[in-house]
Amino acid sequence: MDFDYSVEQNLLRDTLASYLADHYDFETRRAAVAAPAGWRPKIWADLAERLNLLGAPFPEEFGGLGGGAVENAIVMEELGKALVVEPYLGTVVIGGGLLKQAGGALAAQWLPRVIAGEVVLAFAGAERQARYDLGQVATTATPRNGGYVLDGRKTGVTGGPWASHFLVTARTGAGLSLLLVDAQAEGITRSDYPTIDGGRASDLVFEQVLVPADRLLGAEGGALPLVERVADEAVCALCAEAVGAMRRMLAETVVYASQRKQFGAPLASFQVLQHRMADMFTALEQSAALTLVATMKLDRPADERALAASAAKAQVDKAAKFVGESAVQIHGGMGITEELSLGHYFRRCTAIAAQFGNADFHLRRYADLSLAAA
Amino acid sequence: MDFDYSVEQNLLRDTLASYLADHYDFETRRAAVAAPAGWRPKIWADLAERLNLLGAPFPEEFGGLGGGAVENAIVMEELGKALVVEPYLGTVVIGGGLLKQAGGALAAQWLPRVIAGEVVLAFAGAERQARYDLGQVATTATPRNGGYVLDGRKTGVTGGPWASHFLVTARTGAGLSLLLVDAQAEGITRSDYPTIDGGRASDLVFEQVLVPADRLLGAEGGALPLVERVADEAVCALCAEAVGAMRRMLAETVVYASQRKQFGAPLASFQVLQHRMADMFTALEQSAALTLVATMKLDRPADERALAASAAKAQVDKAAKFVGESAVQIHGGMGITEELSLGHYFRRCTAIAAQFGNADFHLRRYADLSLAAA
Amino acid sequence: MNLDYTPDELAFRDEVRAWIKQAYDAELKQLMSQSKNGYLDKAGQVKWQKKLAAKGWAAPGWPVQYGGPDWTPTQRYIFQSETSAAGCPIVSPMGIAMVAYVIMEYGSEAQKQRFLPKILNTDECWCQGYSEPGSGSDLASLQMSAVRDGDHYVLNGSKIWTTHAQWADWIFCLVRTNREAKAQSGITFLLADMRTPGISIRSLPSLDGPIDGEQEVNQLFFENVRVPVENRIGEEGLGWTYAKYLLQFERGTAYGSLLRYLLAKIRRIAREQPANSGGLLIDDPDFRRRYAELAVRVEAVDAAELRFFSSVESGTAIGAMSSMFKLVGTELQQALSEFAVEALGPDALPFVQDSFAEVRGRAPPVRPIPDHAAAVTPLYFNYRKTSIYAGTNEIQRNLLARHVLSAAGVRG
Amino acid sequence: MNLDYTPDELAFRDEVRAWIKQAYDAELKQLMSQSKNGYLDKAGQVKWQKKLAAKGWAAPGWPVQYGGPDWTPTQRYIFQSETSAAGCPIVSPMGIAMVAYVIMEYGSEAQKQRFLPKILNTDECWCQGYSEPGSGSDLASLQMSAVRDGDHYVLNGSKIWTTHAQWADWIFCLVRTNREAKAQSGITFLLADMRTPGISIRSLPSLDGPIDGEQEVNQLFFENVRVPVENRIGEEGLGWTYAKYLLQFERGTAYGSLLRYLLAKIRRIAREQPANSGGLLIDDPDFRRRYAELAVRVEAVDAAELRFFSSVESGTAIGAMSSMFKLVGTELQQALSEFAVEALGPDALPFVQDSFAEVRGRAPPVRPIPDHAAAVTPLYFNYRKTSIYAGTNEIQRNLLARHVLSAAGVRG
Repeated sequence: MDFDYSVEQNLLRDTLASYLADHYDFETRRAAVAAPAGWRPKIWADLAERLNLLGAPFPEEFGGLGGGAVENAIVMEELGKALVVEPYLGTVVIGGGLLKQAGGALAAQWLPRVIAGEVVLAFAGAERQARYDLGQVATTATPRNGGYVLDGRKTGVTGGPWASHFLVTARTGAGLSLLLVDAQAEGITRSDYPTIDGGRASDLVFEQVLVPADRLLGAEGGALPLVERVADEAVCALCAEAVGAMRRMLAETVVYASQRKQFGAPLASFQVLQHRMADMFTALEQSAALTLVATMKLDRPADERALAASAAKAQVDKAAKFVGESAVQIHGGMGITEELSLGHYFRRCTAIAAQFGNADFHLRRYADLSLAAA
Repeated sequence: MDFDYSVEQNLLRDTLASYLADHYDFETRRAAVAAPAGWRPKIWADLAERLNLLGAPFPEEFGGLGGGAVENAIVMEELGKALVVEPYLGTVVIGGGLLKQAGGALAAQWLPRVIAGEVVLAFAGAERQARYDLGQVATTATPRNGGYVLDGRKTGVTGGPWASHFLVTARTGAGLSLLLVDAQAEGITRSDYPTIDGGRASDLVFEQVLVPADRLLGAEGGALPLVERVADEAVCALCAEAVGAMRRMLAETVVYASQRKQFGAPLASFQVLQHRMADMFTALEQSAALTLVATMKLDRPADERALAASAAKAQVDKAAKFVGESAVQIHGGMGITEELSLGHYFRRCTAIAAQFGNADFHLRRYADLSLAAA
Repeated sequence: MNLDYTPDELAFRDEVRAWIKQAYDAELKQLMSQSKNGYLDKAGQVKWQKKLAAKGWAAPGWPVQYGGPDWTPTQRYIFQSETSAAGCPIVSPMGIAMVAYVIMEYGSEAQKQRFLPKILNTDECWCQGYSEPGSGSDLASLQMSAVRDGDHYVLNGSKIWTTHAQWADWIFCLVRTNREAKAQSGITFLLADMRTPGISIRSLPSLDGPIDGEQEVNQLFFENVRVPVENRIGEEGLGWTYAKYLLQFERGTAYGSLLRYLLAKIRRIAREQPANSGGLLIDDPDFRRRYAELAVRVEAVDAAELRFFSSVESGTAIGAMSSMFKLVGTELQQALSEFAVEALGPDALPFVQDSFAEVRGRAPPVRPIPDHAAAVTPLYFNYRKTSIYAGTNEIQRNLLARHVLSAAGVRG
Repeated sequence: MNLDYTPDELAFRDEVRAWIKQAYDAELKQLMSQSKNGYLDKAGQVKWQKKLAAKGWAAPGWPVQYGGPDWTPTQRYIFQSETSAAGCPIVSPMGIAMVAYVIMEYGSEAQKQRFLPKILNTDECWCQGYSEPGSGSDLASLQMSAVRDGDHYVLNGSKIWTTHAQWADWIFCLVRTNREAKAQSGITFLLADMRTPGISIRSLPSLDGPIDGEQEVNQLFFENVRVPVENRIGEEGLGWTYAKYLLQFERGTAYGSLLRYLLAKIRRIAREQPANSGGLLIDDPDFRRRYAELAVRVEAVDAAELRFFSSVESGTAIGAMSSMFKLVGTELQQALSEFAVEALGPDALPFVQDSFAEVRGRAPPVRPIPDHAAAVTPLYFNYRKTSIYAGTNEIQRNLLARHVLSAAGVRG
């Protein structure tokens, strides 16, 4: 049992942190997010080319750095600290994660492109009637001419406007299947909209969209285990991102409380605020540890993996809400304005809480897994 | 709309409070509760004869004072303040309440005896397999020779060792029925035990117990509405008792915190303890108000009555837990000993929380009633 | 002791209901359904408040001599319950529920005649100049200077968190007229015309992200702003007394009915949102449990307010109990808005910048969420303010604790 | 970074499991099932601890030179997880996990040889004399006097909250040897034989209601109690330093595994208790939801402890983080015991005074509750102590806040 980062892992974190400190200051980010495009492809190119970061969790045979889930967590935590909107989660964690699981020719062909930053992937798994259940899919993929015809609707496709390709779940006769679909393919209608965290998302309508047979990930009808696993990977990555955001919110609160005076004394001298900051610290420490544990359990058998991921998401969502709300409260009016980064961390954490299952979803899943086994 | 007590109501409260101040000091109570009998029949006789208190909620035609549920709440709050164990709840609120609802010859005959303190009643409604659902009854009452033969088991009969008569729910062919049964009747086996609040309770086994036909309350098979209503009356009475206990716990905490010094300053000067006491006050004030509202709604249609009673019980249980736990915490080690009355209030509130449905039970009932109506 | 309405009260309730049905029209309703904070835009706000004024119901808390409706506490409770239950807009408090009471109590006869009728009829809108960049909860440390120059005061400094300053015709503010005196005693209470040269407004966009011109709060800058001495309330240097009077004033606002309205919003969401396990959210046991927990808290607040306000006459200050209601009311506002966001699930994510665009005749935004989800997450963001404004909840707990400790004859 | 056990660690885990299976016998188990506080009676407690000592596992935190088992942090974690998961009794901390560390660090060679072996083998039981009637959390204000008289100190005063003083052979206590010096610097650390004339014990019955002789806490009175100077730890007047060392000492106790054991108890209750709606409580959605919420909190504590303790060597002090673990650990102990009571429903009400009566061969009490309900409500009462003892949780939050503020380079 070992909770220490390796030399390589520390280097990965430091390199990324230093890049973001130089190129991702809050004001520039704020302007980029407010602009129509909503992201900076230049940053994305840097992450791929200058930092070779997009290969962090992939085997060396594909051009990756040979890491895995822990590397994703390290990257996501740093991205969380800097409020990075560029689509590491969609492209690397989810898209790349699915390709890595599927393996075969598709992985050999596409993972190097992911790592090189040539493609931007977005996961189109959610449907309106299914809430957070990724197994409830009404979209269909009908075999035709050796390929598939895709029909249906997807919602909440994070990073949809930026994607070159979508990873789409669809029902085939054999069950749930997963297809890699060109974003520009004929028959796709995309509605884009901003999200509360400064990001962009899309709703997609597929009407008679032709997908070649070699764009099927894994076996036909065999996508559910792939999707469930990658969802847990996404959950751990989001938890790590939230941990990064919480670290910043706590740090900013401590500094503010130490400097700002009320009634002739620093806020930090008031006992109720001291206790609140102690509780923020506790919430953060536990979240960070549980995120690491869940991350390290991603390779365990499905039930054990799912139990840990759901525990982490439930804990982190609650902690991030507490840390965020407390940080805003201690900042007073300043905490509510858009002018401090604090509010943007708060919004991002609110968004994370609503992605890949909120606390209600994960608590139910945790109960079902743990009390079934009891 | 009017939240003011009448002159008579204020007098009722003051008379009882003054009697208890003179005759129910903590040390004497503690000794009485620790003795084998567990209660003081002399106190009971005083309540009946000296104070004429047992008639508070009954019509004047039976010798009562013409009051109702609000009078019960006034009495119970005072009993709660003094940690009175004598069975006002079982005899007057529940027993008398059922007789009053049933009406007819039984009420005319027995209510005067209740008011005179000649009988002590205990409610035998709960069964082990039913948890808090008073409608789930396995005990049977089989018609025979113009009367009934009672068979079955009851649990958690509060005040069982002191009772002259039990009010027993049992299934007859027609549905749920309610019988007034002599405690000494042949075929009843009673196991007595102390309860965590210093009270006494019994489990009862009925084997071929003969009950005359004129001991049936209301119509055969028609007991469920009576029982449901009296359960809500008991809930409101328990809430009022808990409010009384909370008032004392808060008052004692405020005094202790003002006197006890740590680090050279009174506990009451520490901001976190100030805030905790403010929250105790808030919990108490809201509990008291909601208890009054629920009490005044006891005559409303069943669903409205039940919604208010369940809301009150859920609120009061939570509040009493918070107030009690906070009071103990602020008292430090002293709060844990048996020597202060505080711990006994805490135990009584813990018991109240487990009687006539705990918060889980009432929250479910509240949800079912309020979301059905939605 | 009883909870029943008298026949007169029932008749009044029916009158209120009937009036709302007619006055709270489709346009106002549509605006309200898109509101991120319970307010409409200025035009909508003025329209609604003038309707109330025309009916004589604009100022339930005012004494009858100034145009109050002369209601009993129960009538006020009924009016508030009915308007909240119908989801009517909040009445902007700065005029009717704030400065007006100070003018009534401490203003000159001329000030009463000049200002009160226009407040009552929303002919003039007001904003409040209390907080400053360096003085939030510690209000008495405020620094904006007012120097006497003949029959004017000359104001220099800055005010912040000024709600709807961009709509306001007048501002009431606390200024420092004496730097020698100790903090509280050098403060004066002034009324200033917002068109006076030297006042400028900077909008402060907030978390819920309204577009410019519709932001809720602002920073104000005062540069040599000349305010006639006749616009001073009472005496120079006694501003703190007037402010304190106002701070603990019964603002006629109990929280219960607003909270019940939020519960109704949540029920609507749950009746339309799918559950993870199939079916609708309203049948999901976890949702039901959490709903019950929050609804019971609302019942408790409502009962406490009902009990308290049913015995409070119009136009009286309510002291420490206002701290308790502010605490439980705002904490529940926040908890309910949070629960509403969670009930939305993934529909919490999309963000609509200009929620009134459609009403304004602009192109409606792309909004891939059902109507019941509109403005729910922004409301959650917006409501973070409620535990901060009007004295942070930490301050309210300090005040309430003082009351609890002193009620027992002891002081903390 | 990985969570996997090595083959050696797996073998060790199996060894621990096998040993527990044999050593934690039926008699101990029956006692434990009736325990109101996690301790057995004295005989049972000594029996268990001597078994541990015979195996060489009595003191996982001790350096090997004094008889510690020389485990890695992971081995200690495994040992603790396995004993807690099996529901083994708590090891009484006053000797092994408290005074022993002070003796090791500051005691004389003679003291080490005299005391440590008997502590290790539970040949002598210890109690702790810190708190006094006027000095709880504010320990430095303690007043018990120790006046030097030749080669003795003469002690007068009173100690309170003394756990299991009635079982103890020795007490370690803080006494005031100098009233002139400021609070902390007049304190001395003494070891006293409990049979010394002048020491008397008064039992303090507590909420969970144990019978006399088995109460958990006591008050001690010292009347001219003569303690040889050779029983002083270190130097006169430096007692506060030694006490502080001990206070923040890594006591080898993470909370995670105890909390997991409490969760298992709750699952057992829920598998046997009926639900209101029919069926069993374990299938009740409200129970399941609340279980999940608490279990996730346990997972979080456990993860944080695992991460932290996996890098802490034996015999080192852990500073401010111990405050965090004490906070979350005790708050969860309390929350779980409360949840257990609620899970019992009406079975929470019956009260059993002498829970060990049956074991003692006395008439078993009438107990109309199933085995799974035994001692559950008393445990809830008993656990109220956990947020009070060893520095109240308010004090722990003060300490943790200081750490959080100073870690950022600033002070509150």
